[in-house]
Amino acid sequence: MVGSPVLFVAIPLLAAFIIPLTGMMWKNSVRVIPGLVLAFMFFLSISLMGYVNEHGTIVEVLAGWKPPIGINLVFSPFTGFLTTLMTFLGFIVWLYSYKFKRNVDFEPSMKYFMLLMLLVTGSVGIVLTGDIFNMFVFIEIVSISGYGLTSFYTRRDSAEAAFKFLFMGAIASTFLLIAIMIIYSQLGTLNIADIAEKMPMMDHKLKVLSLVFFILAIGVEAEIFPLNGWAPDVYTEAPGPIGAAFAGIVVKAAIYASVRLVYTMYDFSGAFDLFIIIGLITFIMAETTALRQDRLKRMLAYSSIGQMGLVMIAFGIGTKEGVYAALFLMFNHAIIKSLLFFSGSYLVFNKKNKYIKHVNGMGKYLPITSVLFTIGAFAIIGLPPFAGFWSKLAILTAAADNKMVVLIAVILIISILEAVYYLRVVNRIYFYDKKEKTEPKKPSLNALVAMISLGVIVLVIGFYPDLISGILDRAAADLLDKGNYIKDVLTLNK
Amino acid sequence: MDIIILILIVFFAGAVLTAFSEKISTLVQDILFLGTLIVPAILFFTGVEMNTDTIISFNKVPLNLGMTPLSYYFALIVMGLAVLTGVYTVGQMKGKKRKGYFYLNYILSIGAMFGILMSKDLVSFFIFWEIMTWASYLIVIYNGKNVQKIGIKYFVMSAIGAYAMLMAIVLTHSLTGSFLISDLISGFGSWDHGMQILIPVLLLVGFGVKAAIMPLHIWAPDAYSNSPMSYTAIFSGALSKMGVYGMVIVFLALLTKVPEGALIRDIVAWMAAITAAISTLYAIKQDDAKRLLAFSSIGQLGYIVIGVAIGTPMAMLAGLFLAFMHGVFKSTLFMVVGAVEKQTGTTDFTEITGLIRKMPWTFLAALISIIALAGIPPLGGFVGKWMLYESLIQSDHFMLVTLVFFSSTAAFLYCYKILFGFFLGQEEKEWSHVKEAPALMVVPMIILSIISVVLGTFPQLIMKPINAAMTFYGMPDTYGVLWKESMLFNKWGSDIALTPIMYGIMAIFIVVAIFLFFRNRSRTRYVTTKDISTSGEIPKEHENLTFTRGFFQPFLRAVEPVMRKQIDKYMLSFAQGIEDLFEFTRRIYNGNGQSYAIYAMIFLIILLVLGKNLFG
Amino acid sequence: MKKVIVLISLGILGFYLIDIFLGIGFGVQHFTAGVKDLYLSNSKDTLKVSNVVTAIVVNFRGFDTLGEVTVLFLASTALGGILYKKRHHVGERSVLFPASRVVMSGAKLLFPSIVLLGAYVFIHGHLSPGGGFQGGTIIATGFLLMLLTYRNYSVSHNRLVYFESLAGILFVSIGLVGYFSKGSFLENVLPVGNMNELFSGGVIGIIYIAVGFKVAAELTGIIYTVLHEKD
Amino acid sequence: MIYIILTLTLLLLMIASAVYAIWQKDLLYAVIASGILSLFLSIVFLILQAPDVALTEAAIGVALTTIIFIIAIRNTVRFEDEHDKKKVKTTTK
Amino acid sequence: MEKYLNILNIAIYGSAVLLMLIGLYGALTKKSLIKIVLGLSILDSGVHLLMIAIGYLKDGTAPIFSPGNEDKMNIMVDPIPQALVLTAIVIGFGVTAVALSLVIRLYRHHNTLRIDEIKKLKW
Repeated sequence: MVGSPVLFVAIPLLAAFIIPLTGMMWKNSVRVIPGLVLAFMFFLSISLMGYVNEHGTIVEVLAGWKPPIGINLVFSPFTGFLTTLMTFLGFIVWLYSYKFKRNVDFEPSMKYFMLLMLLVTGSVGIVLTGDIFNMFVFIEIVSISGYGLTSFYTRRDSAEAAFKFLFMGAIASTFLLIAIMIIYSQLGTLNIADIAEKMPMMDHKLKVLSLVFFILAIGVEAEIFPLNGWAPDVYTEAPGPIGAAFAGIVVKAAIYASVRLVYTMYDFSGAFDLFIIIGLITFIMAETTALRQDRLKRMLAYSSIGQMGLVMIAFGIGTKEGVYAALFLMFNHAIIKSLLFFSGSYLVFNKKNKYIKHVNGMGKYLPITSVLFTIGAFAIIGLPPFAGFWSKLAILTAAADNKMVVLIAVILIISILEAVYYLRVVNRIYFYDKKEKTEPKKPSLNALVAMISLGVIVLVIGFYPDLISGILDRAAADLLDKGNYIKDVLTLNK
Repeated sequence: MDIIILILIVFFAGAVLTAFSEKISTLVQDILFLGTLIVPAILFFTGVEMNTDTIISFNKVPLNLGMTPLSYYFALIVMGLAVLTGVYTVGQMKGKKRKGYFYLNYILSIGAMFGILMSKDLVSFFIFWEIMTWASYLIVIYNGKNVQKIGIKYFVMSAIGAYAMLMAIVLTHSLTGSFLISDLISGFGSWDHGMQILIPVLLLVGFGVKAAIMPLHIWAPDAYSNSPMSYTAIFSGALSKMGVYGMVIVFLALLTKVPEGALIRDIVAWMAAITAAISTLYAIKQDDAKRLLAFSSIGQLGYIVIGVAIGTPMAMLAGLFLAFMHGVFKSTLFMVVGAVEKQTGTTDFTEITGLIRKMPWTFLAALISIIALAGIPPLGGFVGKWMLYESLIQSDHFMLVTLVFFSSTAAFLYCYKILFGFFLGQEEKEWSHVKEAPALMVVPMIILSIISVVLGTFPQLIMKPINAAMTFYGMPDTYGVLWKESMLFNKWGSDIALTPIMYGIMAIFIVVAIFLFFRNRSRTRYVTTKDISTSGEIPKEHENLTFTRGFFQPFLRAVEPVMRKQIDKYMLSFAQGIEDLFEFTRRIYNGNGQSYAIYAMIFLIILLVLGKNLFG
Repeated sequence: MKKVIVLISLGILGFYLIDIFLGIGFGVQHFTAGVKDLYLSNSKDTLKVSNVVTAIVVNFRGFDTLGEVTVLFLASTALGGILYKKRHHVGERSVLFPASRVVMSGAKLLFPSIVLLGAYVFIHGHLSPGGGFQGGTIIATGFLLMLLTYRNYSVSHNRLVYFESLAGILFVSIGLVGYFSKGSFLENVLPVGNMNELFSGGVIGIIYIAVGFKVAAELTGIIYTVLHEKD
Repeated sequence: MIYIILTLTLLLLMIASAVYAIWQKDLLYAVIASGILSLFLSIVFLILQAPDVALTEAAIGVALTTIIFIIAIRNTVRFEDEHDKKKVKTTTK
Repeated sequence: MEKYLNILNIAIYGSAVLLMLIGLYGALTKKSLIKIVLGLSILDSGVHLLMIAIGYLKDGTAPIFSPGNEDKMNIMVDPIPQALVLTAIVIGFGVTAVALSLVIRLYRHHNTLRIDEIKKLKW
């Protein structure tokens, strides 16, 4: 083994504590170190993925106590896939924002990069941990870094967005604690695998109610319909790359948490239907709301929420194809939505309110950024040959195999709306005349590299989806194999 | 390497290269553009063999490519038109902005059409279909006029079609476990009854959008008239045929196996006939040549779809033959309009007159194509229409034949309008500087005109491929048997000659022409075209009083009740209503953080109360 | 209207919660094979730590504590970012009113003993109730007292950062030492000693001291930042 | 027995201070009430055999949280009904 | 004794739930941002009480070994909820501090604390 899953948490935290010290000596270190750490995490996850493919799931115990006593980290094909995705995106977000914050003072910029790093760390922690209370701690880490990052710009209405987020997050964490305590009071353990094994012993009523509290708590971060009021505000007011980080990293972690609950911890079959219902409502509400937005980032935010609804639907289908589709969709969404946020925030760079009309005629001034935005828009609509098509095909096939004809119809009808609002923006980029006098800001080199690498991934996956379908297949099989997860964790021979 | 893949690679690589070579020089770009169209055509005509399978497996879903006789026939249309229109395009696009953008999407759409025809499984079919859709979408908005309205309308309608198709595709996959078209066809007979209805209907909706059948046609007039004419030639000539191609498969291979097939056939045929009739009326009303031709295209596609939908061997033959002919003459006409637009800057009948001496070759091409379009012997259009009437009568669709005959006759009116509006009449000083279009534009038009003349006399040139295509899907050998039953057939064997009926029709046409000529002759007076004195009324300055304005006023007044109801408007107001609904629902996000928390509470309560029922 | 909805939904929620927890019952143990006994016995036998809560917080679930420390760290970081203004340390005071001489000297007198108490609490975290968090908080309240009493009392920002960072680094490093020498993050590397002695429990004491310093520095930092936020 | 009565009294006081904290329009009093709540809570924790938690709650809940609330009130307004400008003015300086 | 325990059962859980509901009520209906944060912190207190109550054992002792009671493991109250509450309290404090700093900034920006007037971001 080249590394260990614990380094995903230990190294960033060490770095976070070191950064204030090095920042006193060498100011640039506050930018460089988080990047190095994120790159390290990405390569670590890749090397661990290689190991996992050969030797099977890694279960890392902490403090030398085997589960269920100690906390453990699980790096399986499924969690490994998500970890790789998140750390990659984290690195890309860092790369994109490396110069983005040049004009900001030293201290806020230090905080920006530190919070970004810990946001990624917390999300990775949510995914890796095998203990529900530990998951709660990581959720709080993610939330608080989220509050800090959202309110980064002091001049905008960012505090309002952050407060809404905090309000929802605080209520959610309360109910998360209640749910954890209900489970603990019945089963006497906090380890997910142990809980999953003992779950049949639990009283049915308490099982249902604890799951309800869990859904409420995790649903806030996962942006499901009635709980996502904060999300568009946060995406709008946070710095551009942070929108990408939320869409690509935080929400993925929350979705992971809910999936882990339903697939591994609980043994309800009805929970899958609930996933479909919630996902469908989220999808419909978000996409229809996005249709009438006049601010670019807000539109992207609603679109992101809608896509997450689609992911929930795919997970709710519950078959291997469904999980495969959901994972594919998560991957695509992470890449494409980041691309859209990145290029979109340059298209409306110097504008205060970032209205959609500000992109008018940008095709002429920012050709590469515009093309990348267009590729992203086409991909997220699901037009072949871009990456989004394959995931859409996968989810529809999975739904069709379960004879969910109405579901397919609804997804497709709503997809048309999605196409409409994205194409409206694309049309504006190329076929409207720019009215404002202000010169658009050219993307700096690092931002351009970040965007182009995302665009290339979109194209490559579009033309050659086999590149990741093997990984996704293994991940899907891993998620569905509940017995194996329990066995891996509880019969640990270290 | 397999030749089909090679062709596709040439298309897609050529498209990208062409787009980026704009920076180098326009000449290089033009050459690359033509090369990208011609090389695949050569490769196609020389190298592609029937019924060879090529499998590209870069996904869990492998893509199967290969050619069937039917796709060969349609590929003939696409590749031929692509080359000819390509030459024309180079002439027309000279000195225009965004050439790279235009060429890129042009080649992409041609390549995608080729891909559609070569697809043996539904996924690759859909992929190429969507590439074709967005490439053509990008061209529709190329002019930058009304992009939000026209472009989005086109895309939404296309998306409705494409997603209906996608739904059919995934349902097929759930039933057969594979995406192959051959598996769909072979397994179709054994499915449960609901699916046997649902899947063909969904597919027909998908194809119907591209073939512009009645309730789904609303994108077509705007999209056709808004894109550059050199692309509209492809749009109407080849791209819309993709819908016909799909319909042929559905009608030939699927609907023959279900009892409700006949009903669906009749419904589609009737919808197509109504499309033909109404769009002909609309075409008559237009004052803009582009829109006129757009409506005319929709009408003509209606005939083709009637033939395909009726589905008797003769009707199918007629439909497919008309598909080819329509590709030929409608492309020519769009090219003509494009040439006129290029030379004069407008396509409004009320602006232009008397170009006959300025643009004689263009006029010739227009004349021949219009004769073909109107279905006047001895040109190709006549053969197709005749067979259509014959097959309709043979299969007892008398009402249909009446309707088709009515619209076909009415089509004379707009044909006349094109010819008269642009070319005949007096020369205006305003247009005295106009010259003949450049050779690059004229030559393709003339070639296409020659093709439509030749096909009028020797239709068997393309009857053979059609016949092969139809027998491939299990139809009887029409060429050998049915062709002989047609009244068009004569004793000189396979060569067609004009039977007395044809002569009769021709005579009638000549009489009408002479009558019109004399009627106009008697009024001849030397005034400028924009000066007509009405009885006692003094025209105001700004009123356009060209004589071509309100050309067929009495006729239009007679048919006005039919035309007053516009599906277009209903659909747009429906869309508007939906958007207003969304405007209302999005107020749930009222900006107050506390309300969001209350939503969360309500959500929690709902889950708590329903929890026991939700999780069994 | 809003209040009615809220009251109704809270009523239903309360009903369900009461229902759940009365069902769970009070003062009885509901599970048979839980981890409680394992924690108790391991704490006594393996770690030799008297205060089981400390053993859990620092060792069995030490990872949580690391996260918790990070949360505080993040809170102080985020707070600094939220209230950041360019003219940051330009002596702005927001004391409620000038303290009287009695209070001043009382505070001066109390401050060392408060800090001492805090240090005692976190050093003896594994023996008696209390630990790093409690001790750190107590120290922070000591600083709070000084900040409130003396108008010009200032805490060196850099010194806080040093304490905070070094304590954090110490925590993670102990964890990494465990990882590299014993193969498991945060695993005890020191001899555990005897029950009820100061030097027992291996690294637990060291970690709790680090936590104590860190918490003290962070909380002081938070208070300092908020207190000086006045425009 | 005495413990039970003591506990019940504490719980009652806790609820009362919570209600007072929510009901009181003067935020300063409300915050102090919530501090008192925390104090009672920490005693309840002690009764429930959780000395560690009691200590933490006493230090954080009673002292720090209250102080931070008070500082926040100093920086904003003291009364819930802030439109009563007179009250605001008299209390801020 | 059983009866009293029953009373305590209802009383402790009841008051914990009541605390939560009072806190939630404040957070959901009060207009002042500070009141909302206060409500959230009362909500937190309620949950903490709930958690400790779950870990309580009748006639239990605190989970601290002292020289006298090293073998009284089975009458010790459950230490795990205590550890969790310890963590939760600290986290709750962090969240409250961030919330209050946000409140201060919101006041600076909007010059009001009424949550229904701070809604520039909507729809």
